Amino acid sequence: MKILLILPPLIPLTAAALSLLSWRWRSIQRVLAVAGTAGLLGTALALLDQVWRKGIQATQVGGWPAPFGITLVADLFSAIMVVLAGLTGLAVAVYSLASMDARREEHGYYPLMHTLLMGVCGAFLTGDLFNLYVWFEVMLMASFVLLALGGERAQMEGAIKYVTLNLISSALFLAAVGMLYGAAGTLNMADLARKLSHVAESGLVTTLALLFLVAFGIKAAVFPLFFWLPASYHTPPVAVSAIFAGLLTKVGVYALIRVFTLLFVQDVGFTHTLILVVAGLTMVTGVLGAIVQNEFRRILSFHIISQIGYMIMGLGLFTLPAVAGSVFYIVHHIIVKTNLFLVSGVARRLRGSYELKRLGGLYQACPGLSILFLIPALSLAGMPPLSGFFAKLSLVRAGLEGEQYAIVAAALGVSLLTLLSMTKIWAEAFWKEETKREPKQEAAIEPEPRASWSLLLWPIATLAALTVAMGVAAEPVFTLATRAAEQLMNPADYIRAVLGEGP
Amino acid sequence: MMVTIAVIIALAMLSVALLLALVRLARGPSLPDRVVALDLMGTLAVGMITVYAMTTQQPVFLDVAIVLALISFLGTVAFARYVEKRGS
Amino acid sequence: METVLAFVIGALYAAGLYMMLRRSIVKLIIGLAILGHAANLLIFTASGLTRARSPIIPEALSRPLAPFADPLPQALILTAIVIGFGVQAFALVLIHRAVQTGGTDDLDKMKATDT
Amino acid sequence: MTSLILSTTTRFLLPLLLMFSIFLLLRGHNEPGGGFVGGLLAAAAFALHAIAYSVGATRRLLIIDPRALIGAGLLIAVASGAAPLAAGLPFMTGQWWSPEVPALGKLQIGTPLLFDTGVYLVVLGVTLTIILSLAEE
Amino acid sequence: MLPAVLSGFAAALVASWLHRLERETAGWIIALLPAGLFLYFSGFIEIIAAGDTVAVSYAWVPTMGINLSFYADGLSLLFVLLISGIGTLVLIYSGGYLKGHPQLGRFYSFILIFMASMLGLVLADNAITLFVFWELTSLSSYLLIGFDHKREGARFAALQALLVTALGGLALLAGLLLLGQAGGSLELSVLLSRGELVRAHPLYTPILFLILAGAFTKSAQFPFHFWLPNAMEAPTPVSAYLHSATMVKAGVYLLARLHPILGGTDIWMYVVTGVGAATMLVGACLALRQTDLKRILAYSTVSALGILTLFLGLGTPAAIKAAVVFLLGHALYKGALFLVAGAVDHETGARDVDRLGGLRQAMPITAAAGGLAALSMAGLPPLFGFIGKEMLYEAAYGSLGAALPLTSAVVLASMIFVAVAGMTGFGPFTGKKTSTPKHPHEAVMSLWLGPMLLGLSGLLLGLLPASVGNSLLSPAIEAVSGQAGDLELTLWHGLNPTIALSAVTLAGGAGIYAGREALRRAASRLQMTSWWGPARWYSLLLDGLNVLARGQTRLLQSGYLRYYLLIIIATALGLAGPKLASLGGPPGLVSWQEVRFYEWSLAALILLAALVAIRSRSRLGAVAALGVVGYGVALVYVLFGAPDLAMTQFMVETLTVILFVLVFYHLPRFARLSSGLVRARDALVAVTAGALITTIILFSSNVQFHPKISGYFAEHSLPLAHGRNIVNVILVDFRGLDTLGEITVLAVAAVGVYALLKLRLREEKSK
Amino acid sequence: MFLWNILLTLIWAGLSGNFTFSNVAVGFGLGYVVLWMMQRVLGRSRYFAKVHQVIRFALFFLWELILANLRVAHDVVTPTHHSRPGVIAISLDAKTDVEISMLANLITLTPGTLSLDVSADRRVLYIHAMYIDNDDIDAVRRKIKSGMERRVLELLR
Amino acid sequence: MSDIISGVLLLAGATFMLLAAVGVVRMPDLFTRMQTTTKSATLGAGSMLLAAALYFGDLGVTTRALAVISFLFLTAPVAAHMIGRAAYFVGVPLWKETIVDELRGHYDRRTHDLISNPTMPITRDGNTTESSN
Ligand code: NA
Ligand code: NA
Repeated sequence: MKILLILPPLIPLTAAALSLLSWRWRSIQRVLAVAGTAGLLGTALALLDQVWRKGIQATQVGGWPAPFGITLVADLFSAIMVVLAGLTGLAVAVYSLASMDARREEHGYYPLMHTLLMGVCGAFLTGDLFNLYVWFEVMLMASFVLLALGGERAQMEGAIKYVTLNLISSALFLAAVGMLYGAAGTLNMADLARKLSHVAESGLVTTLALLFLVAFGIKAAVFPLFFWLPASYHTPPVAVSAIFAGLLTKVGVYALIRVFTLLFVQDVGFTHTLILVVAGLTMVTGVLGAIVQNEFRRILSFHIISQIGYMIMGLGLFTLPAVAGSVFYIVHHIIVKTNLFLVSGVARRLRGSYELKRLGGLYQACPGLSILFLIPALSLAGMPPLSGFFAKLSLVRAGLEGEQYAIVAAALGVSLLTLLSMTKIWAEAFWKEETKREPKQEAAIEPEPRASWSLLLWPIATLAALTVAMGVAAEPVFTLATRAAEQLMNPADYIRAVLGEGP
Repeated sequence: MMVTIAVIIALAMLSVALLLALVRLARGPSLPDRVVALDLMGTLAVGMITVYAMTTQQPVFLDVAIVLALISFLGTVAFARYVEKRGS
Repeated sequence: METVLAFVIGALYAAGLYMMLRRSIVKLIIGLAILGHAANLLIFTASGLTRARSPIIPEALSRPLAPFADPLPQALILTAIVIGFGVQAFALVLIHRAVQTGGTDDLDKMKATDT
Repeated sequence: MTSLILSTTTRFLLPLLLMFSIFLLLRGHNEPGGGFVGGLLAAAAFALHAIAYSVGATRRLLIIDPRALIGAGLLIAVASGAAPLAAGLPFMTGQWWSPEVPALGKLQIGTPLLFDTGVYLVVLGVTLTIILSLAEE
Repeated sequence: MLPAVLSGFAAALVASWLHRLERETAGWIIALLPAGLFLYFSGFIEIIAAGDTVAVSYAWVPTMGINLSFYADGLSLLFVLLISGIGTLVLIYSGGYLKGHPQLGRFYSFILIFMASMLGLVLADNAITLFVFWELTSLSSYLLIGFDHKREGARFAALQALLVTALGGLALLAGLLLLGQAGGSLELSVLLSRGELVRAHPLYTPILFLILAGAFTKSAQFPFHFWLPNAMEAPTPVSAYLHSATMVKAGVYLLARLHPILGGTDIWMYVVTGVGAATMLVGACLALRQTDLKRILAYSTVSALGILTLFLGLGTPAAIKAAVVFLLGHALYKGALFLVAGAVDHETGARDVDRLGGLRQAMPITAAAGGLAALSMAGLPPLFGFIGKEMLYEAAYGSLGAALPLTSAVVLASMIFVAVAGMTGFGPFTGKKTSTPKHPHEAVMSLWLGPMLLGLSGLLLGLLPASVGNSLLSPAIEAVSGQAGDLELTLWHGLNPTIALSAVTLAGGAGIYAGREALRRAASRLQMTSWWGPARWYSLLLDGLNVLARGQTRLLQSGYLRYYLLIIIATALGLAGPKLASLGGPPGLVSWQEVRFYEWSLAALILLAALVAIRSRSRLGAVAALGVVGYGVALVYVLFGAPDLAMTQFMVETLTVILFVLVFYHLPRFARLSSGLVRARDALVAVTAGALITTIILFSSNVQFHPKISGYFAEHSLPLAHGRNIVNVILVDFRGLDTLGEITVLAVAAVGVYALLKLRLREEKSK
Repeated sequence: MFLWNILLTLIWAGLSGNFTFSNVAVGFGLGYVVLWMMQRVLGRSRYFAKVHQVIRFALFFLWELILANLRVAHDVVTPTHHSRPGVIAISLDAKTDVEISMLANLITLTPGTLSLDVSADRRVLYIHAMYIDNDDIDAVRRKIKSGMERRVLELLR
Repeated sequence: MSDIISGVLLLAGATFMLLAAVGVVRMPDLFTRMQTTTKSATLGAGSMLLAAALYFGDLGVTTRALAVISFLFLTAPVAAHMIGRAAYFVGVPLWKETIVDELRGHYDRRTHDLISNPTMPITRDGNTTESSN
């Protein structure tokens, strides 16, 4: 069933094309939004199941043999990421039905969301370095537009920084791909891995590796390349923020993990130690940034950065348990961070603002929502027995085993500060008494029908349930992450799946 | 033989011409001056490509010249339209 | 020629980056465009240059006469050019709207969303 | 604001340019050209029309909303890639037919050409959407 | 055993609903759960007294070595019975104390979660499982301290408690993980037999310090003690349950639990004893300065926790015995006193000891309960507190080396305990009746039942110490000391030095009680101490953190795009530059003669055009120059055999220029905004970056590790893909997927342009 | 008739199996001659008259083009400027869009003159002339009217 | 033979193009610059393409060359007209030695319409042409 490999980018693309054709009919687009993302999730689960049972899957697009055509590959890591894309997509699509304004729906919101998912899935599945660039661009372009859709001033300012810095990253990525092709004569990642593994000029390769590090580092928002993220993530409608927060930066992380486990493993002592240092600095600067903020989504945005640090910490440690920890952390983070943004949207709908100053009284008014906030928030801070705890635990443990005490200290300290941040939101938005609303704010709150509330809350509740489940039943997820890490740490399987036994 | 020499001379002349046109483009002073220079450069490029196609025996490059001729006209017209619109 | 182009590309990078470091949003976008050219030229150069011989199979032959220019980087650059065109178009309209809503083209005055 | 000279010339140039753009599309597989360049040239032709007359006139000339062209082009591209899936082949595997056409001899028609047509339509739709909506500003 | 541990969590889910159903009696009904648990675990006494343990284990995350394993020995059982027993009383008490509170249902849930976590903590065999429950107690404690969440004070205190305990918790996690590494297992039951191995491990000292950090913060040891008194913001049942009887003792439990593994070394002794002693004295002295009933009790609790730590640090058999006995005694009387204080507060609306007095008529039962507890705290026979105190003296006196200072310190603390007992258990009920905000009545049964039972059990155990001595305490002591021993608890040891010390204590305590106001005045002149106290450090630290965070964020996330760009460029340069430099000079430059003259002029054209674009004062001039750059690049493509590229480049360049023109029509003119210095700096950075790129190309253009794959395309383009233009064949066939992505990008760009131009929400709103 | 000619050309090239430029040109020429001789059979056609007109016009135009180019060249390469430029209005006899446009374009292509614009009522063409010899504006006007305009109208009407 | 002709055509074309470039730099005002570029460059490109057509002697090439030539001759004057009209409209100055400007004041600034007034052509300094003669 190799078709499963192409469907994840293809289903969203078809949904996008059909949505474009039904530009005028919002209801069709809304149906397509849910159907498309649900189809994606279903396909992704089937793919994961297949990879789990049969090992790494690869298909040659166009039937041209690797390394000449473009290969789509799904190892467990890829398959997991695609599932997460489907999950996030579906959750956000349902949430959007109730939260997106009609004007944005009329101006391409749903096709854009589909293309975003298409780009993300393509990036996760491709086995070709230049094709990865293309998927990155698909995703970026969709994100540019989603970010700017609506044309409000804050959106514009955020988008300019987002667009500029991401384009710098793309230009760098492109240049690095070009030079790598010039040197190694191939673009297929498995082929590159094979060829780079016996290369004398490792200095040049390491230099190129550093360029990739910077390019993907920008996309992943690591220190000191993250500026675009806090400048923009809080500006678009919350559904957009949510899918950005959950998925986008993780594509950068995915790329980092992919190339620094498959391609650039010649000088691990240098490159991966560097990554480790970056990881620590990313954690710390991100969380410090969050402490300063007083707006729901800005706090969450800075925390994304901080948690990117955890995700690449495992890569920097570069041991099997560490990489498994990274994979686990990514899974956890995507679900939790998406959810927190979705909750922030509900809070804003109830109180008309994202400013903590103006929020309040939610604990008394909506105990259910409070629990739905607490679960992801505490999970983010690494509180047991939620998903975040096990994610943090596996990384910390790997760090201790690798005797990298500084990064462990940073990881633990940062999780305390994360807790501080989350309790800040909790105390201000939930515990604190409701503040007197200004009349202007009042106007911003639109009365909502009941059905729309359930569309808002179902995705949140589902994601929260997953967060709990991933903690209480961490074993299956952890086994999955470990198997994924095994595949990542032993690229031979990957190479064999793509190129066959070969020379 | 004749062509070989002519091609070299032509390439040299065109190279100089391109640089001269750039001088006007840089100097202006008015926007239409720059547009004229750009338009000229387009035509010069058409010539250059033609010559190059001859020297390399690769007529496929003529297609490039065609496309350039077609499109550079459009650029000039658009520019001119802009100049006029802004002037009002 | 690789050597000459290496310097040209470096200079284009420098020019593009310098433009992007200006406060004017208009210069920013011009810088971006220059950077795009530089990146494309870089791929072209890095994978080796072949004078004049295009990778087109002449009539009556079944494969091009060697030496011919490497078609793969050409295809890559073509893709990159097209993508760059889309991005450029969007970015242009974006700055247009940004200037419209913000009332200024000074990037230093567009920092309300950061702090 | 319109110019008599320009609009008169455009009346001649437009069909010429469109013809040439289709020419570029069709022979792109064997010589320089292809869907992208062809689509751009067609769009440029319509852009010229918009400059010579007005955006409204061009929209009337087009009949179809350029945005629909984008969707249609994407669908054609996807469909041409997905067709081999039905035969159990990988996505985008080229399928070729060589029908005998009188006077022209054996023609090679394949899904890659269909794909290129999709590209043509998308590029045309995209460029027109961009240029026309900008010109309307 | 697992259902028993987890039952609390399940009950928490329904508690809220139950409360809604049965407002009046919910507390009583819910209390049936801990009562049942108490009975259930009482059933273990026999087994454990016989020297056995009860253990169950379920795989949780076996890949990480985490099991849901529980293990009941003497030590756990003692704690379990305290937790479930006092839990029962506290739940009943809460029903009365918070009667009518709108969020009482949630309160029950939180208390149940806490109870279950505490049970899990003390029963856990797996270190990570222990940690999970450990954190859950911190968390439920946060929710309980902040129960009165509309008050800023409550929120502040809750956060403080959480941060301090979570800080320790993180250290503990690292410590436990390292302990697991050192000992080769995460199961405590396994580790208990590997103490030698762990103590000899090179990481022993860090492990010890990390674990101690966890224990000390949780058990409010100096200098982390400050959160506990502030936590008195919580409703009184919480204070009684968490902050005296159970949670704060979790740290002590941990010390006791790990004593066989980590204890017995010099460093253990010095650190644990030292901290314990300091906490004991500081807590005791600070208790005297307070006038608020609950705060007095809180500081005395700090002091008592210090005592426990101190004796666990000593680690002698006598010390461990004393600690265990004192622990039970303290739990009973301190729980009772807190509940009494709550009842008094509830009935009178006042908690200031200076404003309370003569309540014995109005609240006789409460007074009796308070009196019993106070007597036990003061260490008077025949109450259980007396036995505990005697054993402390004995152990201190018998400790080698530091008998005198240690004994005098303990005596001093005990004296203050006597005074505190007077202030909290007698003062409010005796003397002249004072006026209070509310008119006092005897509390309802739910409010006096708990303290009464606790007070009575103190009396009962004092009279019949053997009833718990052999069955319960002795196995606990064995568990802590790691060796079998017998415990003979008797009320009366005969006349010996400790009795004398008791007498001295009582006399001194009475003296202090009498002179408490003078002492308080004297202490308030020493305000300095509070200024220098750790609470101050806490706020300084938080402020410092905020300042640091603000500074860092202002610096990095400045809002200036050009600084972002500068930093990114600098990063790339800083990373790749040195690496490249370390490779030496670029390998042999291609000879310049190879370059044809028109190629030179083309290069010059591109460069000059770029320069014009930079220097141009006119926007459209720059755009025109940009167009020339693009045309120049296209010509390069022509020269090197790329007609498709050139064609596309010409086309795109022209269309781009048109787009620029269309957009620039609406934009303001160029203005020179930066100073010359800034421009010079930017130029320097830009040129350096350009130089880097040039160098990399020079390096890589001579390097070719492997033959390129493009030969395949040339070979198969015509026969298999039916196309002569290989570039086009690659685009639509060999690498068609790239093109599919590419046209998607275009489509999205068009949607974006359209939407940006047509959708203007702000303007629509203003209309 | 033009189509006939094309068809004949194609037949010629097809028969000879040679599609080089010279062969096709030969084919076209032959076809033209054949058709011209067959005039009596096929009936008189404006085609031949037009073709002759076009050829004459093209020769005239080329001549003008080269002459004026040389003049400009002279001006460009010599250090002093010889030009006496001016913007001149020329009343039009040309009426239709095509006539006016063609005239204007040809004027532009002839060096020394450059069409600037046509008035909204299509009665006047404004041109920029580079060499108004002896400052005689009317001479320039006359030259254009009797030269270019007359021939264009002849060709198109 | 055809080699020689195409060689000559090539050189002539290149010369015209160079002339155009020199002209665009040297000529005193925009309009005179346009005078040189529009025709010299077009003529130059035309003769070069013709040279190529002769040189390759292939129908495809010739057709293409002729197509470009006709296209160039068709569009170059239109482009020049568009620039010239725009330049005049926005007031790009004429060379100081321009002797007459009969277009002056005939543009409607708002609608961009050009008013004809052939009976009263106006010179640049506002006098009628008759009086300036
Ligand atoms: Na190379
Ligand atoms: Na690009």
